[in-house]
Amino acid sequence: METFEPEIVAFCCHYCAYTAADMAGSKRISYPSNVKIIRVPCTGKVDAIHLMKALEIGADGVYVAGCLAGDCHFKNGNVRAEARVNRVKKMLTELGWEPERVAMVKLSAGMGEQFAETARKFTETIRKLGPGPGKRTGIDDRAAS
Amino acid sequence: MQKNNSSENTLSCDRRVLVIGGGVGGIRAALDLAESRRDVLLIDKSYAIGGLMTQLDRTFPTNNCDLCTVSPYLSQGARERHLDIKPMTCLTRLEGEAGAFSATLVTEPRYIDTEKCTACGECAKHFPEAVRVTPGLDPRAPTCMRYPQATPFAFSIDMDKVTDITALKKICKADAVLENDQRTETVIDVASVVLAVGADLFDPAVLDNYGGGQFDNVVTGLEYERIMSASGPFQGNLKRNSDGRRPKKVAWIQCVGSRGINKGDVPYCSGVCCMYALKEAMVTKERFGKDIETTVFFMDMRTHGKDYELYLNRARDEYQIRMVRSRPHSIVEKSDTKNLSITYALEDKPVQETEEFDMVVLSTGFRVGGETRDLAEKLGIDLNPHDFAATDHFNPVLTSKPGVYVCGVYESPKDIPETMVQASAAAAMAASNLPVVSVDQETEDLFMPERDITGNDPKIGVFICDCGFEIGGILDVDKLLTSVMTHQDVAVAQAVGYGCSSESMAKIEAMIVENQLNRVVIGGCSPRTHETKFQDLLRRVGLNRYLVEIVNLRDQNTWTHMNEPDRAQFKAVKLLQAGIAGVRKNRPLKDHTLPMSQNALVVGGGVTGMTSALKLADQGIKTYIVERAPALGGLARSLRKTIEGDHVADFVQTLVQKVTAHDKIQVLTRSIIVDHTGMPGLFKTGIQTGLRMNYMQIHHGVTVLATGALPNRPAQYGLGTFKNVITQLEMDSLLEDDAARVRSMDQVVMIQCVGSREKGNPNCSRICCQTAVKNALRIKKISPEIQVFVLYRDMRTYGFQEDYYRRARDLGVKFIRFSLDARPGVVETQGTLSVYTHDFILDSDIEIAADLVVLSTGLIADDETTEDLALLFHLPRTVDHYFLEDHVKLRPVDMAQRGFFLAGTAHSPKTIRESITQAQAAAGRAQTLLAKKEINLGACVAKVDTKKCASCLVCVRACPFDVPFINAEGVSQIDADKCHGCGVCAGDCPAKAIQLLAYEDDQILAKLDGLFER
Amino acid sequence: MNTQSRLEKILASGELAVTSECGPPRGARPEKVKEKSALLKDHVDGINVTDNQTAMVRMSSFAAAVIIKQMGLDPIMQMVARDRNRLAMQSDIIGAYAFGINTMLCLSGDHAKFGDHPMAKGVFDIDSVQMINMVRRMRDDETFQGGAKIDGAPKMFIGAAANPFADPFELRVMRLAKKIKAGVDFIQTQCIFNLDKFEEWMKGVTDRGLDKKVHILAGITPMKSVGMARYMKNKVPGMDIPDTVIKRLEGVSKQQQPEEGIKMAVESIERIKQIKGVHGFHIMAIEWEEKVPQIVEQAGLYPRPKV
Amino acid sequence: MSFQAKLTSGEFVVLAEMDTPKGVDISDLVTNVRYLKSRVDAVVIPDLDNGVMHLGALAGGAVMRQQGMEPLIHVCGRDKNRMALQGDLLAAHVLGIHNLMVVKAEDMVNGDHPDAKIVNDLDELGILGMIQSLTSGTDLAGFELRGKPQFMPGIAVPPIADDAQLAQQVADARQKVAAGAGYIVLQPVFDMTFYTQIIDAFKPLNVPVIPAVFLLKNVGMARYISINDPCSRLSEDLIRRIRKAKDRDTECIAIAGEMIRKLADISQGIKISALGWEDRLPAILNSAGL
Amino acid sequence: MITAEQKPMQEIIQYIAPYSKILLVGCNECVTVCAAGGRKEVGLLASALHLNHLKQGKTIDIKEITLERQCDPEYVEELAPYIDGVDAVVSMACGCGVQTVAGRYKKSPVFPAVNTRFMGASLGQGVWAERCKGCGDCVLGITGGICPVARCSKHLFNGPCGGTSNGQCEIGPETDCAWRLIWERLKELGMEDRYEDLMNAKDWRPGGAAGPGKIIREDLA
Repeated sequence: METFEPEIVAFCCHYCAYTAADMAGSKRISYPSNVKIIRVPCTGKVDAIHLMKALEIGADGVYVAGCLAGDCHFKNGNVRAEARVNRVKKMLTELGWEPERVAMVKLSAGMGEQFAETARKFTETIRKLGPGPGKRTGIDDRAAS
Repeated sequence: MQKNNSSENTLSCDRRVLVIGGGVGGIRAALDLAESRRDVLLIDKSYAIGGLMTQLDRTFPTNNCDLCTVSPYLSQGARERHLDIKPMTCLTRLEGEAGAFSATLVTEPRYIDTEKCTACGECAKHFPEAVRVTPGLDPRAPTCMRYPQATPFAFSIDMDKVTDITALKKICKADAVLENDQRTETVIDVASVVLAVGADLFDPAVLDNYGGGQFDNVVTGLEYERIMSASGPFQGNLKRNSDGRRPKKVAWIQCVGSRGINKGDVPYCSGVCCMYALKEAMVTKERFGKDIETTVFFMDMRTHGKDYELYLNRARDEYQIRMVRSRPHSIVEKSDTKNLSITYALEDKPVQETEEFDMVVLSTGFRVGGETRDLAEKLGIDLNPHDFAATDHFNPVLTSKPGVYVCGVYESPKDIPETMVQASAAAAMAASNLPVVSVDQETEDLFMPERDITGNDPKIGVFICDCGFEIGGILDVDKLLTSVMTHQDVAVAQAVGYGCSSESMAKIEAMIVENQLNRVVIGGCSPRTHETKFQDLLRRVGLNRYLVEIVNLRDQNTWTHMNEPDRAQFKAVKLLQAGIAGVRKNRPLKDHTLPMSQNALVVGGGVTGMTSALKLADQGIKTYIVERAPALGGLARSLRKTIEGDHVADFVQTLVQKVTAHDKIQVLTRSIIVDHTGMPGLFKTGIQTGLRMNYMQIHHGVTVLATGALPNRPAQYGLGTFKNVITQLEMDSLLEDDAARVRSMDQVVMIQCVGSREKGNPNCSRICCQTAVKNALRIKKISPEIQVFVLYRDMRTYGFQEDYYRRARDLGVKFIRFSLDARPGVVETQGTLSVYTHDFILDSDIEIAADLVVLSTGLIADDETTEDLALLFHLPRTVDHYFLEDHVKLRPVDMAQRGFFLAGTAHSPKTIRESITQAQAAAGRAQTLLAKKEINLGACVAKVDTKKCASCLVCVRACPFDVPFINAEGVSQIDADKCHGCGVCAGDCPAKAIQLLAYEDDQILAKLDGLFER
Repeated sequence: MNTQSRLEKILASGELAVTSECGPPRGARPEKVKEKSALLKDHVDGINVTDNQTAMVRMSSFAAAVIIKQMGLDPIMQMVARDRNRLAMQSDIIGAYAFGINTMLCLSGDHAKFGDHPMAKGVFDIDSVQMINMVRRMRDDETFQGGAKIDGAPKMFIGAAANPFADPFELRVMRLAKKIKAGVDFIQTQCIFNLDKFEEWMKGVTDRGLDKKVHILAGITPMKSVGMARYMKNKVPGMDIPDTVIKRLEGVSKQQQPEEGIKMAVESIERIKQIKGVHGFHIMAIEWEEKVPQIVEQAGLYPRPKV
Repeated sequence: MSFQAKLTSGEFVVLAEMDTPKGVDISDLVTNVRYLKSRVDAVVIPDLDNGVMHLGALAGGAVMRQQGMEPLIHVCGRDKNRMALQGDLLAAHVLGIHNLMVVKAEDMVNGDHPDAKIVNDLDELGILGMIQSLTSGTDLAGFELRGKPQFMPGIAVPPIADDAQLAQQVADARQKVAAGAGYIVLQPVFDMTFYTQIIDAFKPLNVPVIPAVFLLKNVGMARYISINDPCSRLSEDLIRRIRKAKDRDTECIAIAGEMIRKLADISQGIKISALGWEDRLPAILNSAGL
Repeated sequence: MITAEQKPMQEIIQYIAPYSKILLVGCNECVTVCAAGGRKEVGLLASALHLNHLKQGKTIDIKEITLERQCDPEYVEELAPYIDGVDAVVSMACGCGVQTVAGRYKKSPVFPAVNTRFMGASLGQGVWAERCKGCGDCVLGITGGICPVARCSKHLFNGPCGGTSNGQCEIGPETDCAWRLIWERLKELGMEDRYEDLMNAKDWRPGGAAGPGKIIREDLA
């Protein structure tokens, strides 16, 4: 079997996690290239539907990375994001998908190392879970139809 | 007189500042002034500004690419309205006095009209010998421009080497060659002068023992930087000069030409070499192979900057860089291999060792050049014994001549953050000779009117920066472009080299106009640092600034996946697809603005806070000082004398009087900050003041944090237990108050690094070595008979402090090194103290009877206070609880949260002198913000589609800032000037009636689509 | 005298009345009803037959009451508002009366949530106060609740429950007043453990002269064990068990706890006898009917007067 | 029931302190007091408290009346002579302000007008005497008043450091009670054991003793008080508790609530100050279960 | 407002199992406000159904529309252009909406995706509580504005049963005893004496006991 390379989307808030990702870069800390970042001003902007759609169209895993608890630039966006991630986890469970495919992580702007570590761990988790919804079958048929 | 590229009309202005020297310091000073709307003329003897930093490869401690870091500043310099740049210009005479100088400037002919030159490079291609391309110090220059982000962005001609002027003129399509260009002399009126001329680097060829300039494989630190640099002679490959092989074993020799007493040596410490050697060694391992052996030969490892000790630990522990405490005697070149053998002696071994290396880097330091000495003479400023500018002891940017200020290395050897601090300080001081500027004089930036693109189909231009090696070295940019071109709506896809250089920017602008593009994708570095730059580019060509999407190909791709180029390539394709899909959905947006509060809040009423407040108040800014103690003065109140011998109390007293008397300063002592709201330019801070904690609120536009640090007092070495174990701070008082008691002593032992550079507080406290030397000298002054022992780990008397260190040794102060695994011990038996330690030179344990043991305990951060304020203000801190500035290298005074500035020991331990400088800098930086009439809130605000709104109140309840409300029409209303742009409401709206502009759902979903497009 | 109820007669005579109760079996075994009732036979003036107590399905109170009646004893038929609408209630009432059942108790009923049919719909067409009023009108006005005349009205002696301990306490006397207003004849209270509070309530009752309008039978439950006490304290809604009760039971060995419980019940009766306005006792020995005679005897309430 | 009636009938009273604005914008004052309606018995309006100039207590009290809230205003002799004081008190009565607290005013040194002239025509005993005189129908010069004002005067006791000071303050207060003070308000103390001792020491004076609680806002403020106001006996443990709390704001309110609950058990009332954060008074009341 | 919550995912999946083209219809009224069936939930459910089908290795075609109100035929008419192209309709409206859609488009099977729970009021973000049973004969005027029908577990009209502890209902500590609330409110209003008025047995006809209710306003109809 050909080795499975998961595709992972990370929604990162501008103030903390995205900066942490840049920090990982400037420190040349490597992490799996599977992780691709979409920048948002605050994780409070990330809607449950964004996570679901990402899975639907081909992501094998999605995570939301915001500021540390209590440190959100916008007071509590990270808390709301976490609640939405939990809702998506519940929906996935109901649908028979692994809830581990979505996650919430919290980082401060200075945590380049931890950003990389999170990316590594999450990628490993998804690698073990195997291909996600969008990868199973059908996606090409749908595109064609 | 030949008129060419100077703008004569602005030269007549007499309210301006002349900045001499276009290195990072000069640029920073000039930009600070220009941003606070003072007219500035920046002159540089070279044909492009940038100075030394542009030639470095990476900077410590972040190991960022230097050019990338500095280039935004260079090109910003070219954009500023209040700033003129005159390259190839020197000052020949300065007359008059502060506020009304008359400066005579001479500009050498460039023979190129900078307005016309497009820097196409045709001239350099055809007449390489006649077109100036040499970068000065380094013969192994890049082949085209000195560096690709040169400012001004134009070539220059060496007319002596031109053989056929007609042919040269013909080759220039822009008709920019000025055959008859002449040396011009201009006399201008200036109010003040900022000297930012820097210093030269020592040329090791004058030394006969290291083979500098003689052996192929012995290079200076700067040459090594050039070799590693992507824009260097080997395109970023590490090679030996002799045979082009990659070295396997590289050595660095520290203090070459510095801290010496031999021929050609200078006695002072250059302050930066330890860090740059560590950096070069780390980057070598990181980029060219972990198997390369790196060895640093040093005397004292001087990593005294903020968090630099952690860098040292990383170099040693993570990168396995070998450190040998020894100053090698000589280097011998092997004639066959051109390898180098180094002979050195170890501290504890009597016999010398010899070891062979492939390459040796000489860490050479700063020297004042002859030209600079001439300039000083013309300016009429005094020099110190080392030919650097002599400066005020409490105010290092003041030269002996009023109205002339100095910053950077020319003041004393220093690294970039300190240069940046001084530059801002010098700018702030220089501005004090100018009339106060009122915000009402502000006029709008002039950009061309925006093109209406409604109804137009997307026409996307994709531009990819190779950023030298950083991106292009890992990705196949051509392949990327081919893949990009297959996407719908992409009209242009181009590689643009260093995208942020003015050359490339001009190219992009031209292509946008030529192809009538209405959307732009830039593949380059992080939007966090470069988005504004490219947004401005769009504005220049009449496009709304929200029509650009920055794809982070560097920080989040090539830098992190450098070992997997194939996968980085794949990821780059995906990221670009996402960018293209996203930009297609971008719409023109309007920015929102609010009026700016013109007050300043200074937290902390120590020397730093008072200095900042005075500078601000002098500029007409209403300034509040909030201090928790009953009186102003801070930690300086417990200091008696500086190393220079000045009385601190007098200085503090004068400062307090000035502050108290100033009618623009409101002092709030016994005051505690308890709440904080608002945004940069419109802050509101709640304060409890007085013993009974009366509550009041202050409105302010900016905040300066000057909360200071605490004297450390760890219970080590019997401090607090043995009566005669005291701290240096107590010693300072004892020396002033009880000379008789000191005189009665026979032996005094000082112990360094108490509570610093070890577990729990890993950083260096920076001030203790000079304090110990200061107090040792004072003891010796009271009685030369007293034996003084200083037990140290590394003596960090950086810069000119080295003079005092040397004097102490000359006077017989005994410096004995110890290491952490063999700490000294202090015991008391029947009232007498003994200190035990291991002497490395004698290689035996020794005991010293001491009348007094003085501990250098340094400073620690005020954790409780910085934590409290960090929570209130949402500010980041370092792991050891100091405030964390926005950029450790280039923005040491600004905080990540706009509108907050940092100064003094709240930033990191530093001397009074250094704190004062940073205080001035903070005031200067604050003014750049206050100079604006309005705050731009950006366009990223929530917008309600009233047709979809179900008036459910979810947004009203969800908003962390209580902005949405249900209006008279019965639908949700979100006022753009109140919205903070977090998007929480948009994420929660059950009717999907709210969109966060610039991050709309269809933009995010489009990006997802782009990522998974096949 | 309104009815033929033995209980009414006892109360009218001014004697202290004693009632007890019998939970019908969860199955069609009449002998179980008989066994339990036989234990109480000579010691009580009426036997309450619970109606799907604690929202668990049991033999209907109507049927069980008939069995008891057929044994020659005096059942008090309980009826809850939870399971029947007003039609069902009235038909059962006239049915019961037809079998000679002349005493009944009107209750709201425990909520179905904690019973064995938590998914059942609670009817609650009318509440207990309205039920009292309905039964009174059936008896006195000889009309159905809907207004139609009854041919052969059921002459029921009407009882209701009162919980002096539930919140809000200040409403408890008023609620009693309301039931009196609706036409209640006698009241059986919730099990009394907090005697101070009961006294306080009774004071409120007598202050308003309510004791003259209704017969109050104090509820007495013997504790079988400290476990039971704790369970009732923590789990049974509306129950007020002071810590002293638990402490006292804890103070004796496990084997002695039942005896101690009975002792406490007897002591309570003795004390309550002193309270003005109390006309009798309702002894609820939950699944412990065999002990009722002992309590009655020890409390000096035996023998029962003949009426 | 009015504050006065509650006090005299021995019921528990809740006082909230609210500062008037420095300026004439009373919107915050009005908004904040709305949330206190039916939750506190009277709102305490200090007069030029801490030596900081703001809107006078007389007007502040009148605003409270307008909002349907019972006012209690400070009276002190620092800024006014007996003429002004008497005139203001008559005005107070007319404006419906009948509750007074006679206080010893803060030193001006820490205020915002340190150069102002200090009057000190009457001391606290003098003021109490003046109030007695007015309520009995004559002014201090002996002239008869046309209509007698009615007041319920109380006193504020200064901070107490130790047992000796406690004894002294009790003695002082006894004099003031004799001079007509109808209740005693104490300064906040964070050590409940010592506070209990203080409260008990005042109880023999046979007038209601009202301890006070104020809201700590953050670690910085707690630290400041622990260092600079030893009488408040703020412990290191308390500072640590705030520092360790996940949500420091909520913790600070919880601390105030706990103290109020403890004090409510041993005294006849409570005075709560939020020191500028009056919008959090309802949260404090909630936390205290009031 | 009518409150509803989404049905268990598997139930919805069962309904639509036989179909491959679905019209998913939201409603911008009550169910939007209670976050059960607005535009956002429509999107989420659509996505969830896609994910489910991807699990089976199938695809499904879902068209999403959110109507202003599903209980008004005029709005429901907006579905007409799409109805022929789909195999089934899934409605995220309350029962009224589902029936209006089902009544209009008789050829298409219409399935509910939410369970209509009760008429409730919002207690704060994301919390709704039952407040009205629609009994057709409002007694709030005499019960201090607190409904004994909707808020008392036993619909008692004459005061609290004996199961109240600590002011909470016997069904659990998260439910306030309605009669405790009524009593407190009456006290606040100074109407304590009202409590002892006997409330007669209720006439349940207006609230549905007389068969499906209907309101006709002659002046408007």
